Amino acid sequence: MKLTRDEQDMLEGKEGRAKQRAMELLVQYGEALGAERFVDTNNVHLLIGFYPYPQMVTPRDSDELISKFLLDTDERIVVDRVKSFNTTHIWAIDLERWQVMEASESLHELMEVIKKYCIRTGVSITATCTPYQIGNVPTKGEHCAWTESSAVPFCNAVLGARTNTEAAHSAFAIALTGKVPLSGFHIDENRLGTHLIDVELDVNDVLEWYLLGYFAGEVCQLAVPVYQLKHAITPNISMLKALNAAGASSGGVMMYHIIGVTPEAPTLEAAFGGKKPKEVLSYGPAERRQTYENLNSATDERVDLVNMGCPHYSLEQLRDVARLLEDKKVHENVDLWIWTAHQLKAIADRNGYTDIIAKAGGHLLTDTCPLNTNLFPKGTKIVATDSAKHAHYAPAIGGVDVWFGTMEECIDCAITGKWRGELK
Amino acid sequence: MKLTRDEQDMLEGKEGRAKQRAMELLVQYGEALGAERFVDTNNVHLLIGFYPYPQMVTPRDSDELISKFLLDTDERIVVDRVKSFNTTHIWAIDLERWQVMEASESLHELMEVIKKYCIRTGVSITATCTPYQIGNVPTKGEHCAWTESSAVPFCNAVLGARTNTEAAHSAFAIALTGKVPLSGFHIDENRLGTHLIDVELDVNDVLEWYLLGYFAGEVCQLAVPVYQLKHAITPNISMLKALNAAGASSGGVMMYHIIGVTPEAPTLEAAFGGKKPKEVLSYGPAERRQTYENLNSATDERVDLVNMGCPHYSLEQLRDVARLLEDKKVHENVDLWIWTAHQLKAIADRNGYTDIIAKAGGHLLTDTCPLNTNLFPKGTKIVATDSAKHAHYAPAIGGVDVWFGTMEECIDCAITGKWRGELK
Amino acid sequence: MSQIVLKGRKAVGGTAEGEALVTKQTISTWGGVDAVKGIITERRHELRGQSFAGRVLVFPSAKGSSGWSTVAQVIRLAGNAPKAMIIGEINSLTAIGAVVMQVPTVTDLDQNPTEVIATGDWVKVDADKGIVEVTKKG
Amino acid sequence: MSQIVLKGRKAVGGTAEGEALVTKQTISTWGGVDAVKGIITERRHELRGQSFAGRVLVFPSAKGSSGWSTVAQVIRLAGNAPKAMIIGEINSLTAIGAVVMQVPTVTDLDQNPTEVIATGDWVKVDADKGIVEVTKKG
Repeated sequence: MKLTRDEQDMLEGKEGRAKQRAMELLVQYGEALGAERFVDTNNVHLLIGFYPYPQMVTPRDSDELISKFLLDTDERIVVDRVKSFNTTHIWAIDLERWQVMEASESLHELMEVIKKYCIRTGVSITATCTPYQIGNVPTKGEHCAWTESSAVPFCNAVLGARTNTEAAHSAFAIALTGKVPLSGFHIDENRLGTHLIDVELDVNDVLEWYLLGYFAGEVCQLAVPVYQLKHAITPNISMLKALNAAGASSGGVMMYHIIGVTPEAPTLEAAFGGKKPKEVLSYGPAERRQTYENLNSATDERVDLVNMGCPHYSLEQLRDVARLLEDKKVHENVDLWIWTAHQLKAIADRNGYTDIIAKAGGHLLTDTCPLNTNLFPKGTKIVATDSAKHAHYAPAIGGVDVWFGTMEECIDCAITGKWRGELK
Repeated sequence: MKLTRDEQDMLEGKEGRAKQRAMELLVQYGEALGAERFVDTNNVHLLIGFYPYPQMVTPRDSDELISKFLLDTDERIVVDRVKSFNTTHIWAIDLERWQVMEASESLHELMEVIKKYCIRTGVSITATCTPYQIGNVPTKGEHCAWTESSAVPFCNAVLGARTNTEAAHSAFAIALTGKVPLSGFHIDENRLGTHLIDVELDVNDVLEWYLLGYFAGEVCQLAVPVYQLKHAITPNISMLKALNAAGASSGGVMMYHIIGVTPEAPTLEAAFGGKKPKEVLSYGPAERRQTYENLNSATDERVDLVNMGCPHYSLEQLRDVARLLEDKKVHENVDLWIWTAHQLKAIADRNGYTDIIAKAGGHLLTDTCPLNTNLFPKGTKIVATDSAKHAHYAPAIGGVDVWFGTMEECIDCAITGKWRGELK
Repeated sequence: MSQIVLKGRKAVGGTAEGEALVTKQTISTWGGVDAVKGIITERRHELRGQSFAGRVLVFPSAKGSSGWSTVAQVIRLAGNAPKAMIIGEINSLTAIGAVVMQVPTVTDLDQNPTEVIATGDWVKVDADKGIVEVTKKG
Repeated sequence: MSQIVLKGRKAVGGTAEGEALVTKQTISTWGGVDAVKGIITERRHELRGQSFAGRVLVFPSAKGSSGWSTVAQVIRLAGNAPKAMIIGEINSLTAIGAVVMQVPTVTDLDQNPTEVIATGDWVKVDADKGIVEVTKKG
């Protein structure tokens, strides 16, 4: 890679060992990517509080811990301050209600250690998979370095900013140095559409956008789908969150276009950069039905856990779910977990949503991911969810079977203890 | 206006008196605008908790109160549920720290009455001038109805969504019915640029974007400026917040384009829709200097109040201001008020920013507007701020003189008690 | 005494007449007007310190804050409303502001009202017909 | 026993050889792999239940979660790393994942590796030179 003066200085250790180690990793990373140079960024979404195999995480000295797990070295490197503005992706537990999750005291202690580290080094403890819902809204064209596969397409496709899916190690090194390899979706030509998807159906609610995204991810994998909607609609943030999460689960859709909606696709020509689509696919009733079947892995209608808010629920979804739960009681055999960001819970608290959920017997949880390894309630075998992302991952992560449906069906299930959802 | 069946039904009272009264107001409003029809919206930013003349607000029955002040009638109308997804703009006081502001007990009681009303009717108590920082991020092309003049250009220009500057009355009626008159920036042709501004200078920080926006507002008033940057930069959310707030203070800039940055302006041709600019203006050193002078109304360097976070500080600004205050003490003659959204304060709390500010002797305040009538600390004569919006309004609202400068200069002033800012 | 007739369209209906108060500058009611005193307070505004109560307010449009109609309503409740408003180019703020101020308002005139009308002229507004009759002062 | 030579480029340097484990499906390590057991766990994945430890993993690329390198590192620490990786089209997740897995990795090959190589083939990877030698099974 061709380095600028300041990059060379960091690599040579002139700005301290932490930046040097970060640059070493970034040069290796950039070379693996085939990148020729770096570009500056001041917007990083970090993954620093999440350890899916806590049994592997022994050190309790935070500098040693972060050196080992994020700077990938046994050397103890002390970080002064991270350079870039940043937010943080989910942590390992709800930082306040970890006992509801039956998380261990030692995992909680680990989180406290990392919290102190973050405060010292200038890392924002935002703890959400939806940074764009809590104040990190990049500008079109802004070079970012975001973790979280469902947030990345929001950054790229919805806002027109630019990021690859960064991982824990790359994001931390980028935040330390303010440098990201110029590759992938930072480059104009890689952002152009590759596959045209003719959407024959009316996609007018969150479930429909989940199904469309899950279909597209499966058929497009790492490509850039272009959605042509037969029935024009401008999806809102809740719907786009669904599309993004689904496409990044069945596939790795990190960039897409919706003709007439997303900022780089005023027309079909613009979306494809004047080129022809590599493939033209149709999304109709058969594809929709098959996608729904793919997402539903359960057969037993008695549900143990209803898990909602994956990715973290929006303000609108919090309002809607609270309305559905008003004056209702969750069935005694069912746990109801609803997830959002700590910051959005602050609104839910004021608006009485948190009280309504608690009164009904559910839990409003924050900071971590409902897909967190080994943190389902003990004995959970059947899960119901309104998230295609959750339905995709939960079987592999928790060894459970999953029902997927609408928010209304999930709340009905939470109340009755039985799954009665169906594709309408 | 031409009404659809459902609109006609509402106007005839078939969906209750509240929606009927809202439609009455909206039809009058639409006719005043010269609109021909309505368009649907599910995204409203309401102004419901703000009463700049609380002495005029007598009723304490919330239905009577809202009927009088938002539905503009002496009839007592009971609202069941508002229809649209919504957030709320600032309220009259910090809902928790109102005593710091020396607000009256009766104003606090008024807020409690309205809070209960909001919870009952489905109004989100978000209480911020920056809805886009707390989860209300509209999609390009989405029809919205937002109050708050600094938020409107974020919706229009930055995100490419569509809104006029709604006021308290119109926004409430729109939220009740889900209908907004199709006029102004909801219509393609009104979004095109009118004035070209050649920006000769490097605009690379918040202060520079404030100055540029204040200049543009003054010369363009209600027009649609198109910024052509000689030195390319992608401004981030903090910078755009500054541009938007300034342009909506000296003028009424509700839509603009930055060529190569904002979503409707990939090129100069696109920004102007192929037409010629009505005017071409240059922004150089002389314009910058004059704008700075216009914003600075103070001569006495002894400052009583340093007021920051207008509009509500971003996450990045909260981090930066906390860094500047670390281990510092605010001067005994100075009050330091820093404003943000309740939800972002939740992050500031976790990250230790709130503690740092408190330890230094400052206050981190939320929910209301630092420009709130009559709520400066008693005896305040000279105010320092890093906000051009604040510098614009504070003299008329509080009868004070204002220094305007950078965040660093404001914190220096808070610590030393003296204004030492200058245009560099 | 010369007379001029302007033709525009109704924004809010009704008729009224009175002495004109004219500005070529946009107005922000919130943060630019003291509603209870009924005067303009914006620091660098050409009408700073002047009262619009009981006069016919002629101005190009609204700028600034979305508090426009909130303050407009208080202006009315405090008894400080103008007799009528003539607005060069109506926008969302002035439109709902005029509705809640409940005064006859015209806009979209065939001549620029802030150029044709001067402060002190006598103005008759028939908003229903969209007609403004101006009797020049002196 | 037929031999095939593929030419690509180094992603992460080093040399290694071993038996191939090939999939035409993308892999998500987080939520699709048990790092401690070293097996693929994704519900509808064609390699579900199979172990990549000590083999040469041949796959088109990463999909899914940004937890890729987090899990990749645990795979290494748990002693379950593959001997080498051959990646059809490297992306951000597989690039940093290969760096922290610390195994020889090649990409951008002149033939599609998931078509040319079959599970059970013996594969020699010289990542520094970007060369892959495949000895077909049987």
